[in-house]
Amino acid sequence: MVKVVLTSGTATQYTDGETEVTVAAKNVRQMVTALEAKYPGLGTEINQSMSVAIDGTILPDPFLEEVTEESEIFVLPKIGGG
Amino acid sequence: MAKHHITTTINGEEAEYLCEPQETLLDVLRDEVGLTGTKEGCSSGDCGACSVMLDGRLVCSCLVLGVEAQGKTVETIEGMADGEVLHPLQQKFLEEAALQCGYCTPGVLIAAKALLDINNDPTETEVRYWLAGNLCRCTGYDKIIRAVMDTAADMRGA
Amino acid sequence: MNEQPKKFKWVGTRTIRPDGVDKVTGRAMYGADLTLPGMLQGKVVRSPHAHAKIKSIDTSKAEALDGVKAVITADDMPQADPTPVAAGEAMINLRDLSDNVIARHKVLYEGQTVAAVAATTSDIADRAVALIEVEYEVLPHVIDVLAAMKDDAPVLHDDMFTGGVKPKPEVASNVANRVEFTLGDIEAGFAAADVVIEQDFTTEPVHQGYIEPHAVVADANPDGKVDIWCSSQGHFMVRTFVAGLLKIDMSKIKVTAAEIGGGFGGKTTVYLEPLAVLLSSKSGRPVRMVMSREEVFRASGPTSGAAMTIKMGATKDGKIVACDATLYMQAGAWPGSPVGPAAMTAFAPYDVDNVKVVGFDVVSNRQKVVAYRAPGAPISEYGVECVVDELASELGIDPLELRAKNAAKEGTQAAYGVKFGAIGMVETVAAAQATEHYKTPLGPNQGRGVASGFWFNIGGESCAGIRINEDGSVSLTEGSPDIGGSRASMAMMAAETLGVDYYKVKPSVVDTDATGYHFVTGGSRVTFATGMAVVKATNAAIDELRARAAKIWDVDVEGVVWEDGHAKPASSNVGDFDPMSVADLAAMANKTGGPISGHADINAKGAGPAFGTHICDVEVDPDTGHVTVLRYTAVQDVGRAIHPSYVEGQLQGGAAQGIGWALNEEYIYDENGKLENAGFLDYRVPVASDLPMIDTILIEIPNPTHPFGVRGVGEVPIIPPLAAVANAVAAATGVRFHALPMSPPAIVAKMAEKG
Amino acid sequence: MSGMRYEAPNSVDEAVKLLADANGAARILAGGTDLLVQLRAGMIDPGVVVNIKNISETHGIAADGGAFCIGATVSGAEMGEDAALSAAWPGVVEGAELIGSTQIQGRATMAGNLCNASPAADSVPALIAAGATCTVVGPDGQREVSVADIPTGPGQNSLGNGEFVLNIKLPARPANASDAYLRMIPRTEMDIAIVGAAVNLVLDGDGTCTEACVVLGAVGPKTITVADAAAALVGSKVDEAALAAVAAAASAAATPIDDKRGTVAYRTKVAGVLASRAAAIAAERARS
Repeated sequence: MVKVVLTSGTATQYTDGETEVTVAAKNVRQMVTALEAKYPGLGTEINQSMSVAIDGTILPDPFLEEVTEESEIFVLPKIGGG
Repeated sequence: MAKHHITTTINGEEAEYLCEPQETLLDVLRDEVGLTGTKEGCSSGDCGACSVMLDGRLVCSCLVLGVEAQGKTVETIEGMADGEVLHPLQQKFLEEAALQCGYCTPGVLIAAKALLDINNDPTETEVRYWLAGNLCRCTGYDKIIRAVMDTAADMRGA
Repeated sequence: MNEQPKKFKWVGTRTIRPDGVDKVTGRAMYGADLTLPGMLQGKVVRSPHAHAKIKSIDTSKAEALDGVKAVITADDMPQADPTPVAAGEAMINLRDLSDNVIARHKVLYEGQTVAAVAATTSDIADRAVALIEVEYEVLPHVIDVLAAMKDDAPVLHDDMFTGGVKPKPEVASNVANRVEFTLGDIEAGFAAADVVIEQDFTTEPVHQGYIEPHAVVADANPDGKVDIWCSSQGHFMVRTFVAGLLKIDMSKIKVTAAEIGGGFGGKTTVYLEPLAVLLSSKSGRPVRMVMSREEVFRASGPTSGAAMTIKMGATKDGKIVACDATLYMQAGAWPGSPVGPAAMTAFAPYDVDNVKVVGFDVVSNRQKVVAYRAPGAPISEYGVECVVDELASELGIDPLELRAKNAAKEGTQAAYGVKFGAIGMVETVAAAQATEHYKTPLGPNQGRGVASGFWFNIGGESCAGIRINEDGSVSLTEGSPDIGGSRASMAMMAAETLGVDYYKVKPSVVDTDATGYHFVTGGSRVTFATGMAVVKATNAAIDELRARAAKIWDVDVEGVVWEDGHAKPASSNVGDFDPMSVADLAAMANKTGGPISGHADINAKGAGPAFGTHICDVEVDPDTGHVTVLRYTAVQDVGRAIHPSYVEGQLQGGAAQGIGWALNEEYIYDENGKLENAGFLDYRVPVASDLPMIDTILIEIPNPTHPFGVRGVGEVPIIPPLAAVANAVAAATGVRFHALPMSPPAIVAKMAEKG
Repeated sequence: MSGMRYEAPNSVDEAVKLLADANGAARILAGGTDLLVQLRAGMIDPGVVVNIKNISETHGIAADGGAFCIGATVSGAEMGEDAALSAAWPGVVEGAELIGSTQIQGRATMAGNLCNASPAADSVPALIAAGATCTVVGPDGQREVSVADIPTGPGQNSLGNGEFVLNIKLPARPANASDAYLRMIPRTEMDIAIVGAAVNLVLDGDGTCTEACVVLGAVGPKTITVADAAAALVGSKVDEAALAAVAAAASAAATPIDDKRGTVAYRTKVAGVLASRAAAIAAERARS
């Protein structure tokens, strides 16, 4: 099981305000699928409008990255820049 | 409306063009003469990107009619280097990174040269006020002002 | 000029940029500088109303005018789907983008495009614009962010329901989205605080203010191919949007990046490009479109204005224990203010356990905001850095000391979630404290302010190609438009990696047919991400060079090492061969397998976040309210300065833009929602005589994920100035200003109010 | 926009005829720095633009027994380069030199600034304070007019059909006389004045002010000549009390509006601040 921290309201609207959720996953692809199954809409939201940070590195297009029970996983809004 | 036939001197060479009365010198230089080094930033005299010398005076070419150049001399950025040899200001701007995007650069160089031609020992304040009509949004002006001052110092030393 | 570390030959030196001579001699070709045979001039019909229904558009008179070759309205644009597309800056809804390019049923701001024409001359195009008759039904409008949130405010989109709240609202409103970030227990945090400061702040929208107006030349062929020449922060972004909006295969679109005359985020979207393509396709001729300065101000940019409440609590000994912020940010006519990053960055410079930030993305009848240098961060961090100063004063602690005490460091959990790696916040504060500037006494009516700033920086897609030419010189191709010297830093990194003379490497920013997808030149990413691609491509070329040497020497490739620009035997066991230079190997290339090259196509990860701390001295004329910036120092952790001059230039330029934001830049509307200052005369960007020299201190804490340690540097510098200036003005006058800009009338009014 | 004719007559008579024939549809090109902006912005669409720069009477600065005659096409830069004019009328010259950038200075003229009749025109308050006159030429010959009578309201002037300003004249002045012009702008350059204030004064041998004129710009539809401020100066040594009275009188006389550049309260206050500062500078110049 991996622990996923949802820091923003954009994500927690799908979890009834829950900011920490756990799902079974070995990589981001599985994690997003599992989140969608558990909280319908959340996986789609992550794919469309959010980034995932794993162990401090922000990934705008996460998919195949491995995650483990020790990983620090945060779901964030996408960041651009000027 | 009949176009005016204008004969003028641009960067030391005689030039002729046809222009409509409402066309600005900036329009004419860019569209009729093909000298696109002079840039348009505002067309209202507020940014200085279109600076050229007209009969030895620094002007915004967007505030001069093309027809007014009849019989006058015009100097643009394309005439600043002497063939392969850059003007000391151009060289210093490269060495000191006094440009980022480079869009205001032709106007700044023309204006700076106009200053150094009449005053080779300007104070920082004099350079800043002289160039106040040349907007630069990239550099914060620091390196531009230094490059002009350093060129002046070189010219005095030479 | 001898500050480069010994281990580098080129990195850290001040080379001449490869595009420099073109740019000081007027040869460089920007967006408006291309002329094609038979080219037409395109112009735009814009809405005179802030909010109106389009009842009808009659183009017949314009079409009948001699010299007019094409007229288009929204009917000429394919209907766009409301699908979010990832390009340019974060996610953009294609339908909104389409409406912004050309209005379909309704205009949502003054200056929105409703039609466009192409004619043989500019003058005829202008007359055609005047002949297009648009019938409007004017609707009530709303400009201000707080007014737009009121229950009785005119609603811009009747299908927009606030996202991020549960349950989903039943009534449409101008609040597009709510975001929230929390860390720890905010109530417990404030309960533990000895001092709590809570203040409201506002900022006005400000324009990026690039000197080059938007410009494009489009040439649509009868066979469906489209060539676009334009000035943008990403020609691949232009391709993505044009393909999506006009439903053209990307392979048929070739976009060439003209030199770009500034962008600062403002050229990360399209305005004219789809119109020029449509006009070209309708007329069968190339079309050039160039915005006037007035159009730039009315219809492009700016960044959000905002209203916010910032609350911070600290213990007596100066430990910040709780931070709370509420941000209301203007998105313009469609959703998409940078409220997310504003919320995430607000308290990021500090190591605080309990944080809550709530943000709202609010639409109103003004043009759609677009990225501006660290989008959102200058706004939220302005309020926060003012409150940090107030805390310092309340606690009787030096403001830099308070920042040092609470600075985020490696391992700090940021409020937006992530734990920081190696970062330089502590170092920037320490360097600022150590400056002579910070210790210099001030005179009457003078004040000193400090502020810090944080920005994430980003990575993203970049590609690079290295080709070793027959003579050993090196051609470098990449696709990140060079907005401020990046060709130089790319060539320096290639030269350093390959071990050749920098001036033997010629970098080119090539068109969309000639390289792979690149994310925009934005997010302070190019030296980091495209630089990583360049180093990777160079290493691939080195591997190939080693392989060629191995063939020539008839040894295994493992037996060949690359050192100082030469292939050498790894040890004497390999054999006794003279080192071969790049030129030697290039001369033998045809006999050893053909041309030699290296390529890399990457999605760069691991951009290093960056911090800066600025010091500003001002003098305020108490009678006129005029603020003079006397002295300015910008300190920043830059990771590694590849070309220190251009890094310093980023700090200086960002500081100048921030000073303008703080003091004089703003959008002014009349009661009809019309912009009153659409020009450089009354939209007051700083001029040369407004500023002092801007001293810079570059701190180098290398980013471990980049081969040379690069962090993005372009955006952080615009963040601290707003509060640094505000804190200096507060120190000079004894009055805290809660609204930007602090223009002379605003200063006199506030001082009169305070007596 | 189009259909505009361009004429560059060589004589006053030709110019007058062109202007008169155009019947109000003509615009004069002197420096062109307002005209071209208005053309480009579509604010005006003249049938003919008459360039008066080829008319020799509009050229040069002539000094005659302490008086000066400044041609209508003389630029601010040319005025600044004239040492005698700058010494005698530093306030008039600084007003003209504050119009725009170095680039604008190479083109913009005082006569154009006057006839364009912006309430915020930088060169006008000092001209009026100086008691300047101008020569107006037209179909009925020429007339001498006080510059104060040229602007009649924002963008409006008193010139009749076919008329234009040929030159501006500054009178000879006694010893111990000087002037000053100050304006308030948000930046240090390139802005339109939010408030302008000109002071012209004459001191006697022991430093007592014998004559004064205080004129405000940008705080009303036209310039405002503040008689009470002048009265406060006359008879004084231009000391602190007198300067405070000048400030109070100037603020009291100002009738500004709220607009994008400033508020009523701000302009009213700053009118006083600048008037008193300009008076102090003028007095200092007159003493030295």
